[in-house]
This record gives sequence, structure tokens and C-alpha cells, in this order.
Amino acid sequence: MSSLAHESTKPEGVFEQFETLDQQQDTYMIGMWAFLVTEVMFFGVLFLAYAVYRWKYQSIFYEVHNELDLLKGGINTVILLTSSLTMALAVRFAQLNDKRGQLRMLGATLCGAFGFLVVKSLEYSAKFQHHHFPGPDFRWEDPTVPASVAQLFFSLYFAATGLHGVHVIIGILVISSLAILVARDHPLVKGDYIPTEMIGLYWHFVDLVWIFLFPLFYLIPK
Amino acid sequence: MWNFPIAPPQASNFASEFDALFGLLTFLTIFFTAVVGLVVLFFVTKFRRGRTANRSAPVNDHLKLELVWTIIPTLLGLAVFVWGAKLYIQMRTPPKDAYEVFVIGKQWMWHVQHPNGVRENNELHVPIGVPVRLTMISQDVIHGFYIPAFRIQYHVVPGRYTTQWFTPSKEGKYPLFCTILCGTQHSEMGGYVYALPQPKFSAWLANGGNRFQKPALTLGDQGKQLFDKLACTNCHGTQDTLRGPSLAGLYGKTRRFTDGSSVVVDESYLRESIINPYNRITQGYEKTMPVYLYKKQVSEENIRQLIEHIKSLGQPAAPTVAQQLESMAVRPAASSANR
Amino acid sequence: MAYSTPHEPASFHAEHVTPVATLLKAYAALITLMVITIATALAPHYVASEFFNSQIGSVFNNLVAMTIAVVKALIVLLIFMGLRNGSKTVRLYAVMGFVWFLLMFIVFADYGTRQWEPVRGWEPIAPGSMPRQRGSSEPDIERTPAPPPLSTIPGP
Amino acid sequence: MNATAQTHAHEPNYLEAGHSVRSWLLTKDHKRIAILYLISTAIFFFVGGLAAGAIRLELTSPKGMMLSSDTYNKMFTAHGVIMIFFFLLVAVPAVLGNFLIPLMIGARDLAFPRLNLLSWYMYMAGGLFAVLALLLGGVDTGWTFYTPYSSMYSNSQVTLTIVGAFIAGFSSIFTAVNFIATIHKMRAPGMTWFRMPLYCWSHYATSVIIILGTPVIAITLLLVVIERAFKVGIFSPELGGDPILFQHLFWFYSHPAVYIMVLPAMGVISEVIACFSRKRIFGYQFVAFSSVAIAALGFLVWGHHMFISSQSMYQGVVFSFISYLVAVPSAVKIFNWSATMYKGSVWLASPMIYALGFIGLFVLGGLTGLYLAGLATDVHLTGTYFVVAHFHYVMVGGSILAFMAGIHFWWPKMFGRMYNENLAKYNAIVVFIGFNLTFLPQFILGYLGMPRRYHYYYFAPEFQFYHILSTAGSTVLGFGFIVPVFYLLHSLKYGAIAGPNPWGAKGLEWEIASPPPVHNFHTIPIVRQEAYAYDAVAEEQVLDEERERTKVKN
Repeated sequence: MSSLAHESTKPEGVFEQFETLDQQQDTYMIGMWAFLVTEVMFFGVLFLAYAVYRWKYQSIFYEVHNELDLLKGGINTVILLTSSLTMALAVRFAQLNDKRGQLRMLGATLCGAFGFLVVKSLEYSAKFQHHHFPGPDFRWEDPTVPASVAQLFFSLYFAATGLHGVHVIIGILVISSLAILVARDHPLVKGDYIPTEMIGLYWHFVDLVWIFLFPLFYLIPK
Repeated sequence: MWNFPIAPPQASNFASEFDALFGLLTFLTIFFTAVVGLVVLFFVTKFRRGRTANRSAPVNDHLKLELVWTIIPTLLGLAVFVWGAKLYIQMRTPPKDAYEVFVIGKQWMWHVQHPNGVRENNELHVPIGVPVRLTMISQDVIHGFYIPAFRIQYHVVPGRYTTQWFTPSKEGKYPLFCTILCGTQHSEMGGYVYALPQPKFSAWLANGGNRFQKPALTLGDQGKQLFDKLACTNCHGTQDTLRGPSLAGLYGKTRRFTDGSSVVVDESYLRESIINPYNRITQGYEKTMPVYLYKKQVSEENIRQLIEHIKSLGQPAAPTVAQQLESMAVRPAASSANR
Repeated sequence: MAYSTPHEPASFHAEHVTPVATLLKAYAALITLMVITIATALAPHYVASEFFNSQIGSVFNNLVAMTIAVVKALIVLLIFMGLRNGSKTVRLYAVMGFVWFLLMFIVFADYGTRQWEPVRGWEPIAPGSMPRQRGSSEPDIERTPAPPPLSTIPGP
Repeated sequence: MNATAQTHAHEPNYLEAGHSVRSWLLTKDHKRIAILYLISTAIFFFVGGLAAGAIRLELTSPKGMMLSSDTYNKMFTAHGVIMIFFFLLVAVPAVLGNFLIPLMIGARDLAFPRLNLLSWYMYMAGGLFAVLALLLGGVDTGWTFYTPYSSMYSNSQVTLTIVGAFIAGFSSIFTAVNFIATIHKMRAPGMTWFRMPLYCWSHYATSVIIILGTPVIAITLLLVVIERAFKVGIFSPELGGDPILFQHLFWFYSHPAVYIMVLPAMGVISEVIACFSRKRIFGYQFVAFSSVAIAALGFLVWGHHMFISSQSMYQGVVFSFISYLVAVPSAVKIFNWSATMYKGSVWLASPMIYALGFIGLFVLGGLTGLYLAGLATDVHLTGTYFVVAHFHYVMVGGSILAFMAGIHFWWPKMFGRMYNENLAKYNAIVVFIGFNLTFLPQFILGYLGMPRRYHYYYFAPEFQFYHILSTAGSTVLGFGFIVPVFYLLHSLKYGAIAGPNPWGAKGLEWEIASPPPVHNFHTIPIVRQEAYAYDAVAEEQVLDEERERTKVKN
């Protein structure tokens, strides 16, 4: 039995359960992707429920969706796509060991995330004002559109965008803590781009969900 | 306590075939369990640790053997699948002229209505030798309508009609259960099914069922009254008008909608258009129909009455219950069972 | 010191730094596609609806919107998320996630075929084929003197 | 590879690495976390078992014994929720999986030790919510939470329970992510995929099922909570929803969940049978791939829970067809295990007796599944005690017996001491008999038409005989589950020192000291052999020589 790797020969930044940095990085990437698979299925249910009811109430969903604010939705799409770009650039700077660029890009991404939330909250508050939030307070004026189905549409809308919003908030938390670690040269992130890459993957996934949510909720064809 | 049967009574057209299939599966189960059990016991005793046995040249892989025990179970499984599917399709395909009984499930009772208006609660009287079709709907949560002696069971779902059918074959009193957990008194949501010979059944029906009250009106006639009371006739006349399409002869026809889709008019569609008229708008019409509030203005029972009435519109007079029974009795019971 | 097992060469690493130009191109493509989706959705009553009936038009427009969304998703996955350079395992997982997501749509086999069940209620009687009298509330059978008391019905 | 890895005997083992509570609750050591799981699942098992006892006692009379219908409904719901979400889904994967996977593949720990500890805390948090729900009045919806009853009508603690199940679900997702990354990337040099013990294969398949399925149930249950909280109609037909959609989503997860519970159990059986037959497992590749086939096909059969739920007839036929196909890989496993014993040297130690019991019960459980996968037979039998008996044969006869086999097999590895082997053997037989006495009558009950979840059955008092048989059996079974607690705990202090490899088993975990040192392997081993390099002939020769020697002495 030959000894392959003693503790002493381990390079810096390798956790004790791993042998090499390569192995550690690969492991983290696989773990992250496995987690993203979970996220796909997580949102998948909402998309499926949406598809079933859209199929069942095609014309009613068309009429109800006119209540959504296309302009705000569009702005949010642009914001998210842009923040995704800055996140990709942040990963690039991390790979190139450019701390300054990385911090700047992370900051830009954070701005995008906050911007998204601001627009979203404006949108939500309008819905609350019009009593379009599902629940006992729900009101639907148009008597030719069944209120229950309108409420169903808004339940799906709030469930999907709300869950997406929760992901954005989690994104803000992890991106800002990453930025703090990077700024402080914490050993976890110094010289190791994998944490940035993992958080980047998460953020791109958030973007990915919105890419589907936007046309499905805001752009229903008649 | 010491009275324990090992099989439920066979009291419907499905029972004997079901039991045959059940018997086959039981045979296969016992056979394979015995084979595996005996083989394992044999190996355990023969190759028990410390016992002399020929252990040379052990086999660790054997492709042919693997294929054999992959393919044989697959084929056996498929054979059972085909038989089960055949019987299932038969169970899901009621004969066209079955005697129709309407069932409402609610927490925690079964409400049954016969076409001539006779009602019963937690009991069901059915004629022997006549195919009976149950049209079921729930008023609240999901229930399951289950008669073990008939080997039939189907869920009773709110918001949608479900059906099942059977031809009772043996006189008797059999338990009836709810099989989907529906709340506190779930286990008490049951009763008995009485399979009666036809003359007895006709007499029972004619005398107003258990309450010995002759019902004033059939389901369809009750529907007609309601149809007038809710002022449906104002818009739905014998001819299509600007305000509303005629409902005469509607049942079974294809209906086109404003969004381009279409549907063959069935009970579920009629039900939907009574309580949610704006879900789908018939081509050429506007959203002008008033909304009748479910459970407040129209109960589940009312909807059924209206549907029965709408079904009869534009049709030659529906046969009376007695005529229906009579015409079915002429046919040999077997032919109705195997359509 | 190759630690990785023989079946999976460690492959994606810092050497795969995506050039800025690629990222910008991807971004431009994403924005363009977004504009196209909104434009098709806002086009007066949909191009296709003009030519076909509204249902086909709606299907067509859905298809366009979803195709564009899928293309956008692919751009994000391949370029931003770096699947292009990902290891086999990572790609396998990415594909698996979306395939299983699609598997859930098997439920439409249920919703789509519910209408096909063979007999849904009485089939309409062809007019004139069965001349019968409109039923009264009185079933015209012989009046039996007394209904069978329930207790006489035999048990199982 | 030889048994000389014991050279570093002075290294502290993982149990000695700290005795404070803090050293346990903040540990990142996968072995300690496994022990934490073992303790907590055992507690949940006995809570769920108490509920089962109350149910069985209640059913001895057609009119009930002492509980109200409401309490009875809450009892079987508690039994189902606790046993499924907090015992079966966790027992084999998190207890044995945590302990064994790094040891079996030659790693120092799981890939993400912190995440692993977080999983345990999430599991405990979920469990606390469930227990809290129980204390605040309980739930009466059944573990299936069928809508609209759970979302609109039930007045019990549905929300709390669902939150508990939701958190526990994420705990198992994190565990699965951990296992997947570990098995992919942390195998020792030379440990190729096809040299891995089958236990790791089945765990890998299980983890894939968990990451694909668990999020589905999580979000579905979340939708139920939303529906309850805001009274919207996502699954409620009165407000435009479709209750059948809930069932689709529920079973999309919950059918594969059966495989989450049973696949790792099958892995345990593969290990135990190979070891105690002293043979390489028969048809290694077939057994390995059958795990993967079960994991993949398992996602395509959920509709067989819904044949009579008003889903389309056509879809029912297709689902039934695929269900028959998924039965095949399980059958292949059974045949391969049986064939493994051929020309082996079979040692009837207590883990092996449990494993043989598993084979017998799992065959019966699997074959009765064919009744329920068949369309026409399902119409009569679903929703009755036949289903109850069937899944208890698979879950208790399958998973729990395999769990017992695994615990007995690896107990000396976990704690370094042997339990009372004779007592364990007799106990295995008692469990087997008690189990059959409990659940065999339930097949007949189901055929007679006794619906499940029934408190009273006075409409058909002829069921009573079988219920009494079943209750009598459950007493024996309960006894069989309590006795091991005593002799296993007793062994911790008074058991004989086991040594690194008391069973003469092969595999990396048996080459290190028992209990294993903190970092498992002082040097990472290099694997040069296939798994299960047993040699029955050599084993018998050694035995023969020993016998000769004792003869000479006498």
C-alpha cells in the first residue's frame, strides 16, 4: 500500500477531505450542478401548473394577463440580463485574479439585483392597491371574467414571481457576502475562483427562470 | 368474530372474471415466492458454512441465465397486463342504454337519485341483470365509491362527473364504502347496496323507494321547472336567437368557441357552462349570460336536474323508467355485460 | 499527481476563460431576442392569426415565444454558465434536469385524452328512431300492493 | 490490500475524538453525523411505532376501542408522516449512507462536511415542526395530503406538518447532492465505477432520484399551504383548480420516493449476502444497472396510483404497462442474490438471517405489487388493506429489515463491539414471524374489501377475525423491534471487542480499525481488486483445518 498524498504535500486552500485542488474544484462544480437540477425541478412544478391552467383557461388567462405591467416586466428583463452579463464578467475577472474588476462587477450585479427588486415591488404594490393579490381581499371588477380563474392566474403569478423574488434575495445575500470575502482577501476566495463561479451559476439560473417567466406571464397571445 | 370469509361474494358481471385474474396472480405470487424461497433454502442448507459441498469453479456471471430471468418475468407480466387492461377497459366502458343512477358524495354521506326522482341516502337499490351506470360527483372533497361485492370502485371528484357501471348478478345486501379519506367520519360514510330481482325493483321504484312516497317529478321534469324558474327560457329557446344559442339537440353535438377550440357537448361541459358560463364562449355570442352562484343559487342536484332537462330537449320523449327496464330485460343479461 | 479516476478526466479549468467579446455578443443576442419576443407579442393581433383561425394563431405565437425563450436559455446555459466547456458529468446533469422537467409534462397525456373516453353519458338518440312517449311521473307498471320491507332482503 | 492497515493503532477513533456535547453537535465528521442520525431516526421510529400500536389496538373491534374517529385519523396520519418523511426516507440513506460511503470508496470524508451537518439540523428542524404539529392537535389528512381536503376542509395542523416535511425534504436534497459529488469525485485511486461496492451504486441512484423528485413534492406541498393560507383555488375545483393535478404532482415524487426508501436497502442486502455467502455477487453489472434502471423507470409509473382517480383511461393503460416493466429490474436483483449463494459458504449470522428474511418478504411485497399495477385488479384492491399490506411488505419487510441487517452487519464497525449474536439471531426470526402474522391477514382483508384508513367497520363485522390476527402479530413485531435496542445498547459497554473485521468481509471499510479513526484512512488506499473478492473454497479450507486442529486437541 503506497502512500499517495500526505497532509504535508497538500497545496494551500485544499480542504482536508480532498487530495488536490483539481479534485476539490471539480467536486464543487458537480455539487452545484446537482443542486441546480433540483432548482429546475422546483420551478418546473410551477411551470407545469401554469401550463395546465393556461391550457384549460386559455382565453381567460389572456384577458387577465392584460392587468400585468408589460413595461415593468420588460425593464426587469433587461436588468436581469445585464446583471447576468456582469456576473459572467465577475467570474472572468476572478479567473484572471483581477480583484478590482471582480469587485466592480459584483457590485454591478448587486445593483441589478436591487433594481430588479425595486421594480418588482412597484409592480407588486400596484397589484395590492387594485386588490389583485389572491386572498379574501381579492377583487375582480370585470363581471365577464370569472373572478376565481382570475384569482388562480394571480396565485400562479405571485407564487412563481414570488419564489423567483426569494431567489433574487438569496442571490443578493450570497453575492454581497462573496464581495465582502473578496474585499477582505479571505483565504476561501483568494486565488480560488470556484466560489465566484458557483454563485455565478446560481445567479444565471435566476436569470434563466425569468427568461421563461417573462413571456409566459406578460406576453400571453390571444 | 369466528365468521370469516376468505373471498367477497361475487355479485356482479365483473366478479367472476376479476376473481379469475386475481386467482392467476395469486398462483403466480405463491409459485414465485415458493420457488425463490425453496432455492434460497436449498442453497443455504447445501452450501452452509462448514458443510462439505462441491464449491469449485464458482459462477459469478451467466449472461444466458440473466436473460432468462429477465425475459420470462417480462413476458408473464405482459400477459397479466393485457388481461388486466382488457377487463379495465370493459369496466370503463358503460353500455349505452344502461340504467342511470346519479350519486352525490358529501361529507359524510352518499345521496342517490334514480331517474324517476326516487331518492335514497347511504343506500342503493339496483335491479339484477340490468347494467347500471353511476354518474357521480362530489360536493366537497374527493370520495371513493366502492362496492366490494361488485368489484367496482371509482373516485368521486368535486367539479367533474365520473362514472362507473356494473350489472348486478346476485340478490343480496352488500356493504358500500367510501375509500378516500374525506374527514372525521370517513369510516362511517357507507351503507348497503341492495340487488333486487327486476319485478321487486320495479315495485320498489314505483312505490317511491324507501320512503314509500311517490316522487312528484322525474329528474328531467324537475330540471324543466328549474329551467323556467331561473328564466333560462328567456334566451335559450327552440331556435338560436341573438341573445343565446338554442339548447335543443345540443347534447352530443360539437360546440365551437370564440377562441377557435371546440368540444363535444357532454355532461361535464354542460355543468361547466351552467356555473362558469364565461370559461368558454360559443362562437357568435357575447358574455351575456348571468352567472348563477354555485351552491347558493344552483346546488349540485339542481345542476344535474338541469342537465337531464337539457339532454331531453329536442329529443323524442325519453323512455319511462319502466319502459327502459323492460326493454333491457328483454335482452339476455350476458349480452349487456360483454359489450 | 492525477487523482481523478480514469473514467472522468478533469477537464474544465481556469484555462477556459470566456473572452469578453463572446460574453458581449451573447448579451447582445439576448437583448435582441427579448425585443423580438415583445414585438411579436405586441404585433397587431398576431401575424398568424390574420392568416389562420385564432386558435392556430395562438398556438403559433406560443411556439414563437417559447422557441425564443429556449434559445435564450441555451445562450445563458452554454456561454454564461459555461456548459460549453463543462465536464461530461456536469453536462449530463444539466441535460438530466431539463429532461426530467419535461417528463412532468406527461400529465398532459391525461388532460389531453380525457375527452376521448368512449361513452360519456347517453349517446344522443337519433330523432325518430325510437318513437316513445314522453314519460310522465307515473311509472306505468302494475301497482304492487306493498313495497318489499327492507328486512326481507337477504344478506350476503 | 491486506489487513495490516492497523498499524496506526494509537490514532484516536472517531468516538474518542471529543466527549463534549459540543463536539458532537458541531461535528463535521460524517461518522458522527451518522450516529446523530441513528439516534434521531430511532426516536422517530418509536414515536411512529406507538401510533401504529394505537391503530392496531383500535381495530380489534368493529366499533373501535377507545379513540374518537378524529384521534384515530390523526394517529394514522402521524404514523404515515413520521415513518415516511422522518424515518424511512432518512434511515438507510442518512444513517448507513453517511457512515459508509466515504469508508467504502476510500475517502476521508464526504465532499461537503458542513453541508452534511446542516442537513442533519434541517432534518431535526423539520422533525420538530412535525412533532409540534402533533402536540398542537395533529393532522388528519393522511400522509398523502389529498386536496381539496387538506387545502380547504381540514381543520388540523396541515400547514405546520407540511413545513416540517418541506424542510426535511431539503435536508435530504442536500444529503443527496453531497453523496453525488462524493461518489463522482472522491473515489480512491483504482476505485473505478465497476469496482465500487453495489451499496454505493444503489446510493448513487437514490441520490439522483432525490434531487429530481424531492423538489417536486416540496413545491407542491407549498402550493397546498398557499391555497390554505389565501383560500385560492390552485387545486380546489370550486375556484377553478384541478384536484387531480395535485395527485399527479404528489405521485410524481411519491412513487420514486418508494425507491428512495428501498434502493439503499437493496444495496445493504447486496453487501450482506455477498459477505455471508463468501462469494462475489452474482451478475454484478446486472445488479448495478438494475438500480439505475429502477431510478429512471421509477419516474414513469406514477399514474398507477391513480387508475381510478378519474385520470384518463388511456394514460392509465400506458402507466400500467410501464409499471410491469419496472418490476423486472427488481426481480433481476432477487434472482441474482439467490444465485450468489450457489457454491458459496453460507454463514447464517444475524445480518444474513435478516437479509434472507428481506428476500422472502420483498418477493411477496413485489409480486403483490403486480395486482396493483394491473388495471382491473387495481380497481377492486386500491384503497383497501391490500395496498396497506403490499407497501408494508415492501417498506417494513424490505427497507426496515434491510436496515436491521445493515445495523447488525456494521455495528461492530461503528462501535467496535459485538452484540449478543444468539439473541440477535432469534430476534430476527421473531421479527420475521411477527411481521407475517401482522400483514398476511391484511391481504385477505383487502381482498374482502376492507378500506384503508377506516376507524369503524361495523358495516362488515366479518373483518374482525383478520384484524385480531393482525393486532396479535403486531405485538410480536413490536417486541421484535424493542429487544434489539436493549442488546445493542448493552453491547456498547459490555460487548466483546470486535476487531477491524469480525465477519471476514471484504471492502475498504473493513481494512481500517473499528471504530474507524477520525480521518478514516491514514493513507488513501489504492484499489487493485474487484469488489467482493471472496473465496468460498479457501474459506472452507481454513474452517476444515481449524476443525482438524480442534479434533487433534480433543
